[in-house]
Amino acid sequence: MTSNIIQVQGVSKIFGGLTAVNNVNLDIAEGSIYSIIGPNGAGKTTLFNCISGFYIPDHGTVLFQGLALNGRSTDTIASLGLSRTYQNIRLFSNLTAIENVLVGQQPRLKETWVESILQTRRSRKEEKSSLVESFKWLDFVGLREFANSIAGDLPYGAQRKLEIARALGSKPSLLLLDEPTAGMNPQETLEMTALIRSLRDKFNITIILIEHDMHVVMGISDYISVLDFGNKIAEGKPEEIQHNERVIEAYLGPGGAALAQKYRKKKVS
Amino acid sequence: MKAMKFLAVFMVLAMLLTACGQAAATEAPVAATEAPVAATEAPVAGGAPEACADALGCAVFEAGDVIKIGMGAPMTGGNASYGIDISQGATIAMSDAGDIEGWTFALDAQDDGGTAEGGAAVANKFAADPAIVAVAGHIFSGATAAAMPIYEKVGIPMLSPSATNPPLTASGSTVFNRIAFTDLNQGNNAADFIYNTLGVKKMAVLHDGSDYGKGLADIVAAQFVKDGGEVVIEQAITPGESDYTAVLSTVAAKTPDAIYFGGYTAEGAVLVNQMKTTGLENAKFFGCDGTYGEDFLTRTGANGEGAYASIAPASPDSDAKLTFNAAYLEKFGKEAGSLSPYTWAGYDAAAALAATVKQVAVVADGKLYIPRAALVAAVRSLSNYVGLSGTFTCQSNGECNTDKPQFVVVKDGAWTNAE
Amino acid sequence: MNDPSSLPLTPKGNNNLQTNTNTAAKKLQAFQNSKFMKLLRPILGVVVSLYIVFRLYQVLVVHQEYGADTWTRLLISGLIIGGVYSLIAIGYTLVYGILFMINFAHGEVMMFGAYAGLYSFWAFKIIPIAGDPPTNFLNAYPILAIILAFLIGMTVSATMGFFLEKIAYRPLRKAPRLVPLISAIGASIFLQNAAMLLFSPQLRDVTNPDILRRGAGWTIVINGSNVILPYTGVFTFILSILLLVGLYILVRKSKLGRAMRATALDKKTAALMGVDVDSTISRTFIISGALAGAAGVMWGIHNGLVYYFVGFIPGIKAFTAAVLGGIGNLPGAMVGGLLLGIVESMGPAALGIDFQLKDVLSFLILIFVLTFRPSGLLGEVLSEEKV
Amino acid sequence: MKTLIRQSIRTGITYGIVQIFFILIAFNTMVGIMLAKISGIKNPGEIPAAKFLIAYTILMGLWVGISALSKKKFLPAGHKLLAGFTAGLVSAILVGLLELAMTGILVNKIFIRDFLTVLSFDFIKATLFGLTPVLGIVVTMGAIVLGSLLAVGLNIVTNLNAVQEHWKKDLSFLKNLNDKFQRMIRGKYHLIWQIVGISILAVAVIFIPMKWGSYWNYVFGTVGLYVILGLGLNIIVGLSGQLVLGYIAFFAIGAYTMALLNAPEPHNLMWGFWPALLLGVLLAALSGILLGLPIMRLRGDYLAIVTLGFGEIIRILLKSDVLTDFTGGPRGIQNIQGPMLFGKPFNSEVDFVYLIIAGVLLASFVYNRLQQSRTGRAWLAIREDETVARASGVDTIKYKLLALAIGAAFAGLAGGIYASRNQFTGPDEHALMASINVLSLIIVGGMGNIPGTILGAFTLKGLPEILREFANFRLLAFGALLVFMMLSRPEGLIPSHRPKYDEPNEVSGEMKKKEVPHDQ
Repeated sequence: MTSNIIQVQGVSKIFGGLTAVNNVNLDIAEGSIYSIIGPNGAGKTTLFNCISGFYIPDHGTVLFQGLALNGRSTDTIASLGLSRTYQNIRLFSNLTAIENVLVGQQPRLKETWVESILQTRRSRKEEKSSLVESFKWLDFVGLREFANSIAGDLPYGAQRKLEIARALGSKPSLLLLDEPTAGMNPQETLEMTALIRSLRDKFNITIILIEHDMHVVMGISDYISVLDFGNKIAEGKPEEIQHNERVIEAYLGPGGAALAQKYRKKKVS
Repeated sequence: MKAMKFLAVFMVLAMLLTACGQAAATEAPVAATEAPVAATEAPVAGGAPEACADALGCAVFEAGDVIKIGMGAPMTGGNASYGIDISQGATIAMSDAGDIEGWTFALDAQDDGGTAEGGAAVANKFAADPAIVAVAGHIFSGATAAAMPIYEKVGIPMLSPSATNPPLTASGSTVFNRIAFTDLNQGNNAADFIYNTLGVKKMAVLHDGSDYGKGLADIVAAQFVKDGGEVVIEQAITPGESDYTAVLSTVAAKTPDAIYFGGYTAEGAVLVNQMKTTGLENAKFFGCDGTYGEDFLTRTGANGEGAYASIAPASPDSDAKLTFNAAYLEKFGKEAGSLSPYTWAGYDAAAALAATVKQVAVVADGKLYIPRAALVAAVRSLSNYVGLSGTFTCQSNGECNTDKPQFVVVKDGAWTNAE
Repeated sequence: MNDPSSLPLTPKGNNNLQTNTNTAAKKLQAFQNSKFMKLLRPILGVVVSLYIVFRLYQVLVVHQEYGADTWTRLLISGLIIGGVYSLIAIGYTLVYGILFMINFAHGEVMMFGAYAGLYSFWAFKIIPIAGDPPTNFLNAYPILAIILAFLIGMTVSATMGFFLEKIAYRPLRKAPRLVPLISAIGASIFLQNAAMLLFSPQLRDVTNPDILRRGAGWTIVINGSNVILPYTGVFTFILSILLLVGLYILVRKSKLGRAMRATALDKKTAALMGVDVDSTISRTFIISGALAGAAGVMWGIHNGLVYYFVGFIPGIKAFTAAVLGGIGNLPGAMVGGLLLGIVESMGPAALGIDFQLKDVLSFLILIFVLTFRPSGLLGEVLSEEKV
Repeated sequence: MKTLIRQSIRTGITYGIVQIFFILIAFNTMVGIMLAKISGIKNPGEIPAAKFLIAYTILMGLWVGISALSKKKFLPAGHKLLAGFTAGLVSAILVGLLELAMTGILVNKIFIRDFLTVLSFDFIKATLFGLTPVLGIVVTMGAIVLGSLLAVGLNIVTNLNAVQEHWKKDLSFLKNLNDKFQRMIRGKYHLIWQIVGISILAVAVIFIPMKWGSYWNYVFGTVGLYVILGLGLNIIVGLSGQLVLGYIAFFAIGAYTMALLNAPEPHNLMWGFWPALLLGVLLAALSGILLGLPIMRLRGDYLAIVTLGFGEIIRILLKSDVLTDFTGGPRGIQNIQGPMLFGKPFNSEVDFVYLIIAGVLLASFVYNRLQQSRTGRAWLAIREDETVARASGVDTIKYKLLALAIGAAFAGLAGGIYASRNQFTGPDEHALMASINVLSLIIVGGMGNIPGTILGAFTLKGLPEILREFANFRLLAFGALLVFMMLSRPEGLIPSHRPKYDEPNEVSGEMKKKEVPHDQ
């Protein structure tokens, strides 16, 4: 996998005085699982928002499949095949689960409102196929039996999965997951990890991941970038990151590296 | 599939509504329960006079029934004061009207909100009520316009005290008549009076944006210019407010000798008061029959001195009027005319209708017959009826109050003749 | 998980190809769409401002219809009416800031305040005071009478505000946002008609004490003609400013104010922090009611006309003002109110259009402002995620 | 025990105040007159006979008693008696005090009517049943207490609360009925049932309007028009979640298009009904888009106030001097022609009912199809969370404008029919209250569903007609009922449901939809 599906080139985002993201560059290979980690407030979510078009970067550009995304409205970007989930779950909570997924398919449907009224052969066909597909996605995330229950009433873990199902509805080629395992118990976390991996393995969806749970990150990601105070302080394969002084200091504070050494020794002996 | 759902509910509710319909009908004192509906539609057999032998037929009253005069008026909402006041005036007329061999009169005042929607609803309700023989109204022109065609079908004559909208009488309706003062000759005469008698050369014309006020103001302005005067500014104010200093200031900048205002006392009084604070101390205020009344005096006090108004020629304080005022105060605790300038017209409309009904009513074997067609004709041919607010003679188009207006001015806190 | 082959995804490679092709057209269209939206507003802005400038030029330079004296008069009346608007607007803003609901019946609360003021003045007029010439309480002790009138008016309205919230709104805290609005509308209709039936639909005149005679005032001479600065107007304006400042201090400094702001931010947390949310909310209603009452009494004193419908139009205007300044923002409500008042009085003259259209003008200004600052002039102060 | 007494005292005070209010607005005489009419007296006059007023007072007492005992099912009879009696007594005392004051006014001949307009001496005498003051007061208080005791009695014999609670709890019998109906037409014999249903409906629709008189036809027609309006506004508010308060402006545009193209004054164009109607619909839709464009960024109540402004602007312009020559100004436009159908005039009340029913069916059809389609889901997504909807690829601007346009088109349709039915339209037809009425009806009925809208229209436009007998207490009652409905059923008379999707089996892609309850 050599072609880069998305390139973030010198992106900066400044709120008032504070520089949330500072001149970050990312080159993400297609079909990889790419994690962005860093302490709280490191600007991870801001970076996500810049990529998915919620924010317009103050400097730099984001190229998706060679296309500059700057200034594109979020719905255009979504229809280009880039979809995302949210740190604090944002479902259409008064709609049923299946309807959520159906909405996710919007960008791929061609039915116009006139057809909706007349229910032409084409629109019926489209409606049916999208419904079939939605059910399959629900199946995939394991929410088949919840299809017709109100999204807001689902258990927490289920809501996270449903959000992913909704994101998949638009057949994305790039999926941004913002803390997908936040607040999950180990069991759920394992399921989620497996889910993410299978997304890549089975459907070749490139995944960018914000995650705090290091087991998950080290477990599944091919490549990792570390943000701290808006700057990318490191990137590399998981094991490289594990031993990177700056990263450890970013997490444990100055002198953390030494600490970590000791800790490892103890574990060995 | 889904369609069935709402169709079902739709149907069920239709049924429910009919049920309500019947409920209301029995609950209401609708004469339908007494007088056979058929009697009003087709000529009745037996003792019925041949006057009933036409398409419209007769309204038939058993012994003890009440002859009802309808009135559609805004009883709620921003204009309720007109409806309530006029209906109160008419109520007194009903008790003064006496009876026809024991059959008494009653007023059935229904709320039409002054809008076409309400007017048509009320008209349909009256049309469906055989005990309604005539309608003193409607009060507002919009409601009247929507109501006219409905009364036309069933032959219920109207006599409106206050619907002044000129086109109403132009549409060739046989049932619609009004004793409201005709804008046209009031306006023209007023303009002439201002130009010739008062010698005003520069005048500002204001109105309240209502069909009445605007209609009048436009006529006055046109005539005044024709006479050779100059209308320096014509402005509309937003009724219902009570601060017009802004518009008055702009008027003042044009330094008119007089201000003509087409509208009602509510705004007129405010204007007169605020003229004093906006550099119009020396301009004359000239109102219309809408701004005439005791209320204007109390509300303007000293500021009101020298304000003019044009009114229908009736000796301002005939004995009849005084007795009415007393009765009104006694019954409703307000000075007559303090709610609207149309109290007396309301009385006149109802009283005139009652009188006309008396003319055409026929009593045969214990029943009272009121031939509708005859009644319609009789109302249209009303002549020299002397009321509290004027003397009425209906023209062929239904205008019943076309005399030359009389001009009055406030002198020492009282309305006095200006000529 | 079920067998992937059945899943609706094309294998690697032509996946992105496909997404690209079937979205190309859409992409373009959506792109233009957003471009168009971006351009629309500036164009609108330029056009409108050009027109305004042109009209101003016409009126002020070409025709020179009105002299300084007229402008002063307009400004005066604008400021006065604006002061009253701001006072009512504050009531809306307070309630909105906490409950995110339009208290549609606020105008009616004000109307009852106006009636209270009117009736207390009348009552004082009746009370005779011996002396030579024998006078009445109203004119013997005018200051006291006025203070009493305001106290009565504010009490009445405050009580109404309190019960309004208790009966019509509190049970609907959890309901969807539109439900309290409809309940408020119902309450408004009810109160209007209640007033009509209680006090008759007659338009009443407020009899002021002689020191506040309507029409009397200080006279200033501006280029030859004398402009009158009415006592009632000055009184109204100063009093409303004082009340607004007082309220601002209350909200910023006092304990209650802190509680109110906390409740506005986040009811749950506020409750956890020991703020009694319910009582805070009803106090808010009491305060906004009291302000409306004061506004009502002033309305009576300055404009002199009170009837059951008197609250409706000022209510709408005041809400417009609140939105104009930025909902939930106290200074905003004040600025909005004054701006609205001035636009209404000076706008038509300045643009040389009919006074009948002054409401059109003020609503257009509102639309114009909101198009460029979607959250009002001074921006809204709402922290809770709007549901 | 103590709490029980305290509660009943509070109830007593509350209802005492209510009764005082009723007396001060002369509600008692009005009810007295209605009682008299019901009992067959033809002309009761201004003030009814004493017996009817006493009956009224007893009824009031009954009310106090009932509400004092509500939510107290399982009390021993003694306690019920105590509670009812205390409440009754307390309110009786309050009313008694009022009447004492009124007596004072009567005796000293004070003219109080400048302040409280109904308190004429005759009225006071009547309120005291024409007896001597003391006796009158005693009788009143006695009547109230008697009434409350009556309530207690009733409560003990028939378990009144059960009935009352049930009645208050819901009008869900409608919903049940509806569900039964669903099961019926979804069931095995659904085809037969549908044929039966449709034929019944057809018969009803064709014959009912002929049966009942022009008055109820008119009311029914008005309700129908408001159903169309309600559905239109439902698309804007209920589905796409944009709170629009100036909706009636689109109605006005429809009505005025009809009027200007189809009346002798002011232009005498006489295009005929149908083209005018069509153009009205189109213009309304267009104006919806034009209004929408600049304010797409606005949300919630900012949108509300701006649209409210838009409505007012339209109304004021229609009646302003500037446009008088074009729109007829405040006079409005008269003699608007009715429709012709196959060369025959089609404009009697009955015909219009048919026309309106057709309009309602069309509107409901369109609404229904849209609601269930991709478009409808896009709208719902926007209502739920605009940002996320956009990020999931919904072109929010397009869909919001679409909602405005279609909703406005419905209003235009209703407006056109309305104008030609009344043969008149004027600027004051389209005031703010009208918009508010439409908004109220969709929320009272239950937002976002057709039966709800229909029921809401019946409630809000039918109710005032039924309340006519209340004369000028009508709107008072209306306002009170509005509040009451919101308090008792915040989610509307018929709450919304989300459709239920089954996975279509590949062979015959017939997808079925059932209802699942859904908390709005």
